[in-house]
Amino acid sequence: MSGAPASGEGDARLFAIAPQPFDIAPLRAPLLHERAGAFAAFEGWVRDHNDGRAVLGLRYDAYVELAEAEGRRIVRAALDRFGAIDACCVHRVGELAIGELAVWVGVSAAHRDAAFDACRWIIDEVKAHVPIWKHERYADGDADWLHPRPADPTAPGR
Amino acid sequence: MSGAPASGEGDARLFAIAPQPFDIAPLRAPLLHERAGAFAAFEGWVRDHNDGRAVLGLRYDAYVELAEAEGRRIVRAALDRFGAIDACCVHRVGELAIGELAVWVGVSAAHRDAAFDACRWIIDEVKAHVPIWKHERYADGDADWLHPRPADPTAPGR
Amino acid sequence: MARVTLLYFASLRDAAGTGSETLDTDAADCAGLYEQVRVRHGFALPRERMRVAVDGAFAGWDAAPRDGAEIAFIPPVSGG
Amino acid sequence: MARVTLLYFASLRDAAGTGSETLDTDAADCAGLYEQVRVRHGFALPRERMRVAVDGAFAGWDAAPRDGAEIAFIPPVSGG
Repeated sequence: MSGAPASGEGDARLFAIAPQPFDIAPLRAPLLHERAGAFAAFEGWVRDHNDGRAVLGLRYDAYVELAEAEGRRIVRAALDRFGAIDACCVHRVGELAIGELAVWVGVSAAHRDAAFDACRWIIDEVKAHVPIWKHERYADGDADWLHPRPADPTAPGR
Repeated sequence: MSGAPASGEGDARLFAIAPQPFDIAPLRAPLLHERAGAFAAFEGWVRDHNDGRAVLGLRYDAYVELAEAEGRRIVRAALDRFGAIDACCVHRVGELAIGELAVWVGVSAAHRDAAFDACRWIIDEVKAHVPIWKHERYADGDADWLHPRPADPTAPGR
Repeated sequence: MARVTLLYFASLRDAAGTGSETLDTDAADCAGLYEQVRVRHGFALPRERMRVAVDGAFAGWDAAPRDGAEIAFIPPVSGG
Repeated sequence: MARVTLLYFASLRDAAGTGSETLDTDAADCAGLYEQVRVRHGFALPRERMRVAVDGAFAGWDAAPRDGAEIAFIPPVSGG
């Protein structure tokens, strides 16, 4: 039931691709350090609509090897950049139904500024750079891979 | 084990004072609406230090009636202001040990901008306006109520 | 004279030695009432750093203490 | 000539009908190699919107296809 990265594997626990639904609790627990006063988390769920179209479900594809390397680079950079204490991000791949968890980010820090800023930065960077692709099936029978243009204001997930 | 506000009580479920440790899962679950694509959460934990002093534990006092009215006003205002879908905030009172959860905020929205912004705004407003007071016990034997000045850069919890 | 119930929290509760007390006051407004109890209990916080609530809602310092009112002096908050 | 393994994801995988293929190429760089397979499989995405990775790390389009290399063409990403 868990695609969670195990603790104590160095950078490996910072980011993981999960081929199956995963539990949040074992990802959050290792981030609760005694010197941490703040924790910020983000969850991306499969919405029932995107850009005005009704969505039935979706599938994520990933270049797993590169995605995990990029994801770990991003989370490590966020810890350094914002002075956060610990962080973890897990992204699902495979078939997802409406309401399923697609991505989770958690960040602990001494204070809330660092926790919020690092959490926001990680999800933005993951969405912008990690080689994962979303395939949406629409209620009108259409289906497509989303390959957004960088400055596209209708890009998914904004 | 739960000081969680029950669902379906109108504004009462938006904010609550919890005299005992509370579980996050039953607070988060009602926020998972099908049209929500994003969820942001904040947790405040009892740190082992504050402003350079080692902290052994703390106690929160609250004017419960006014705190719950103010908290509900803040969460409702955040939903309106940021166009978020749903939100909830629970704040502990009583004796807390290092690592215990002091406050939880969760916000769901269609997109992550609204979820992050509303979550951050709620915790900032709660810290600034809700009548709750922290009493810290320090390792050096001292103990005190925190009554920060508005512009004090060493104010707790920044 | 108005008979009011005062609520004390945090450092005010410690200084007063109680969370509430009922007293008769001739203060014209809540500002004057706070000065009376501040002197009596030795509260360290000046009124400028406080807020006042009447019957469970924030109020202005110029509000008159009504008979039967529940008045709370709110020190600077530190939740979160 | 270099024998390389190409990885395809998302719309490229659909268009190519496979997630990977091994081929011999005389392309001088990854840019030329992408043009070759783009024409052959009818990929809709121009190279300007793509990135390239060699052996599991992002690389420049001017990298030469080495014999035995694993080369992935990365369409615009849409995780999250």
